[in-house]
Amino acid sequence: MILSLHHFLMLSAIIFGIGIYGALTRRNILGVLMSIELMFNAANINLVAFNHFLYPERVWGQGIVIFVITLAAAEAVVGLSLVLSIYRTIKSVYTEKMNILHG
Amino acid sequence: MEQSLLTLIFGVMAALLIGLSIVVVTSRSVFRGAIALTAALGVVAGLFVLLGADFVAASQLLIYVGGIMIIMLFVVMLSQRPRDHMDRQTNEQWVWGALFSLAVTCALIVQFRAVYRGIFATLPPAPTTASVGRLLLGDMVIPFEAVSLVLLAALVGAVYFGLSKKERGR
Amino acid sequence: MLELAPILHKAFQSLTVWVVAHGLTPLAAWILAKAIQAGVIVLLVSLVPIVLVYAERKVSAFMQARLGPMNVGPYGIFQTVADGIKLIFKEDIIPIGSDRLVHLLAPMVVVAPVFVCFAPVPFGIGLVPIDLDIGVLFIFAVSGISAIGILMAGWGSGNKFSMLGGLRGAAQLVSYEVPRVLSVVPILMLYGTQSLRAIALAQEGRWHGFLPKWFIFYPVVGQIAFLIFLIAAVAETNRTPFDIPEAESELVAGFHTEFSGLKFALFFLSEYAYVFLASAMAAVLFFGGGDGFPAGGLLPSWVWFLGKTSFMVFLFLWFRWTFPRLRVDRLMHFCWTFLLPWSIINISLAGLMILLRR
Amino acid sequence: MANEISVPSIAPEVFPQHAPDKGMFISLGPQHPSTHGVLRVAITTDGEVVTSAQPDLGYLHRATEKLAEKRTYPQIIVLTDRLDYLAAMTNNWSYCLAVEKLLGVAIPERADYLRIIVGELQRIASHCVFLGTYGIDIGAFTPFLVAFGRERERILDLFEDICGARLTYNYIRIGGVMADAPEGWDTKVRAFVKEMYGHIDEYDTLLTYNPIFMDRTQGIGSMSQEMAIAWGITGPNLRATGVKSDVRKDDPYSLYSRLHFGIPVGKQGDCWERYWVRVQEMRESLKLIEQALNAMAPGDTMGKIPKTFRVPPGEGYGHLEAPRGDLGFYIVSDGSPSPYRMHIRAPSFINLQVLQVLLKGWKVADVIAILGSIDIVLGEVDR
Repeated sequence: MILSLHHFLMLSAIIFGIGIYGALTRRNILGVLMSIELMFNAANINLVAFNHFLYPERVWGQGIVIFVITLAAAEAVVGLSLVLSIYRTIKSVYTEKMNILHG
Repeated sequence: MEQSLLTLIFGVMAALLIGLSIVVVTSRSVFRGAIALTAALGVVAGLFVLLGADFVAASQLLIYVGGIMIIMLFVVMLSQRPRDHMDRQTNEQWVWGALFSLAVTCALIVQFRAVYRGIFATLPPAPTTASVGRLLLGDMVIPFEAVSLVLLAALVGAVYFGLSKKERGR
Repeated sequence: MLELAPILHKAFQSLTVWVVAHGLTPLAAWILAKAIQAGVIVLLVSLVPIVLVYAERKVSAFMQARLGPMNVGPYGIFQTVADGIKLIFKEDIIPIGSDRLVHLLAPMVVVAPVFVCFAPVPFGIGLVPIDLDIGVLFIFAVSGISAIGILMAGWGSGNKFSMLGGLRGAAQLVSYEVPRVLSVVPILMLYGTQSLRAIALAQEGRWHGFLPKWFIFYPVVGQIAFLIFLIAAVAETNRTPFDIPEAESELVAGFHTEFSGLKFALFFLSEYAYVFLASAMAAVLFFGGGDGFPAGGLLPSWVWFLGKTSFMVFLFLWFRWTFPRLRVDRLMHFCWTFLLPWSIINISLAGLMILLRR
Repeated sequence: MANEISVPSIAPEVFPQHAPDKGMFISLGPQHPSTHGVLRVAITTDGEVVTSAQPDLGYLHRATEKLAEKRTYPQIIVLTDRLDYLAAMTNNWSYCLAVEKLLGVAIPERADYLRIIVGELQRIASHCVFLGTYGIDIGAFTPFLVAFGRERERILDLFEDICGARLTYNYIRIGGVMADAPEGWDTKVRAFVKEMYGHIDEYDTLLTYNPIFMDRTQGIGSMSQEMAIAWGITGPNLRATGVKSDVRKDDPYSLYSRLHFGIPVGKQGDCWERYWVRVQEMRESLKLIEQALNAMAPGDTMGKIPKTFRVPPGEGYGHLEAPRGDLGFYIVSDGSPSPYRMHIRAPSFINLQVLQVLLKGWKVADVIAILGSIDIVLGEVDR
């Protein structure tokens, strides 16, 4: 068996599905954030795989992945500082407790 | 021989990645989940190497594993106590969530199998650092600058949210 | 004059011949050769700490008006071996309140990346295990994984001192990673490559027939980069004056308080292996790797490389036994308000230099 | 939960229940590398900032004061050796001062000079230990082995020559000293004093003016004069706040009124000044030793004291400037061979009290710096 594009795509689909499951069902807001990271990575695998198999002479896919990683970093930093801020106010990291709009 | 070796490596990495991802979304201890996610991101970096994207793989390790995940673990450590994993970690809609994600996965797989079946690599993997660099500062220079602005905004925002109320007043 | 590269090349050729004669492909021979190289590196990196610990003890002893280990073997040279044996036979303690799996995995996560980091390091001319195109970035990326291990150790021990140590350690590693990477950027800009082998090769030659073209002798840019790299590297290895995560007098032993026996030995090994790695990187990036000075031909390149690395290791030891410890907030302050701006200024200077040269 | 330790309700301030809204609770000690013995400090922190600190004592309690009631007066000197084990000479001396006051005996001049010499040597040795351990607290390991392993050893050698012991001397006796200095001892001391000036300069380069050290200690743990006096602080800790107070000047005992020496004082009483005052004191002590050596004439070293004696009923208080402050012995005699009651005013014990207010608002790393700069010896704190 020789590796082809759809192997990678299937893997990324599975990871994406797991990520959706986590994002929908985790009670802990950190778990939700981590699931979102999983979904980002599924997309990244797709981008690099398309780049490698369909347009190997150019690197646009990889360039976009760099952007995704950078934005994920920005997202994580802001998200996590929000989580800490919320944790300080309501002393909990569970999403169902986060039902007030002001701290 | 070389091809089957690569397939074997891919198989191992795929199994690892799926297993680690399941740990991420099901583990009772958030810290263990975060560790599993870190390992999963490392495996993704391995997949990037397999796909000939060496620079991206190194960036993945440097930024994701060495940066984002450390901050993530940091927050986990600040907001949890070691005994918190006694709590239930999924909410009551987990059945619907599982069904929905299964549906999405199946749809994606069916679609991918239909459209992208049997496409093989035409060029062997080659070092990409130089070309990625040219791309980022050439064709993609505007998004590149935009992203740097986003990062700055994120930095300011993170510092603001990180301050306690008392310090914000000052 | 005993260059190892030609010998190894011949050995590899005969290995290929032998493997192909047994009905296997050249790829199998290549894999076999790389496996042997990996084994040699793992062995070397595991043994180097033994030497370094002995060196540290002796150097510190001479700095402190005492003798150091003298009893086990002549001049105590087997003291570290004896200590290693002692550590192996010590009881392995897992605290009650700990997260057992994380506690078990932490030392491995800390130590495993070090071995991988040595893959692209040229141990002399032609002595590169794997000449990676992204060599420098690879080392930074992989060595960053160790911070995860430190956090795991801090969390998994179920101890407040460990937790504080782990948090401090991770914060410090992440912060100092930034100036450490940025301090190397001028080198990558000037030589236009990330491969450590190519960087070492590019530093061969002499200015005015005398001064070696090592990066550290580049006016201004080289010295600033070296200083920032050195400071950040000391911080990355968690040694005094930056040993906040394991600050003995404050946090008992920080993140490895609760580790005993072989697990503790692994932490110890990783610390010294990182010292060796940082020294080897400095030798390659700033001192021309295997390039000999003043007389290149007298000694083989790997001896030059090891000599420069030893000099850097000595600098590390010297730092440790001379300075008090910084306070944790001052440490961060120093990193973000001094090292980071200067490394960015240094990058601009390097850019200016390249522009002027055109 | 099964693994939680049941919390005694006797002393809630040193065993606070874990309360997340009160921040993190850290039990610093009793087994901790920087508590200089077996002190426990119960610290509550908000992040890294200390919100409350409570020293918890008694781990080294040996009931010295009670034991003294069952021993004859000369036997008690041995007990005093074990109080501040880094400065046993001054402990002996202070106790003997109290008993001598009760007895009303005169001390031969040579014995007094010998007491001053060993007392000041003891001060230097004690400050050497402080300097070294304080360096370790701050993270500098080398000064410890220089001050502790080199200079202090020399002083202990001198003590060994004069009394045969290196840590618990039992040298200063009621009415004088145990024995005269051996032949050539004073030349050895002179040589040491001459060398020591240079060594103290070396400490200055190693630690005192090291930028990182100054950064860690300057402006940290400042104490005002009022606060220091209110808490009864004595010794270098008080002088660092700028109060020119020294028992050797205020209430001269022995022959200190004949000797000339300065009292180094600080300005703001921070950690660095507490440290600096001690380094300066070492220089003053060297001057004192030189003067005493020059003034010392041959003669008796023991007053006219019988082998066994009864102390007349009454009360006696003797105090002196020990390395850690004003060390006093209060003795009540009922005329029997052993005291009715003995109380020790231990400077470490009293200086330690201020920690509960001094530590508040500083970072955990500063706790170590402040604790070290107060310079306590647990043998004296717990007695």
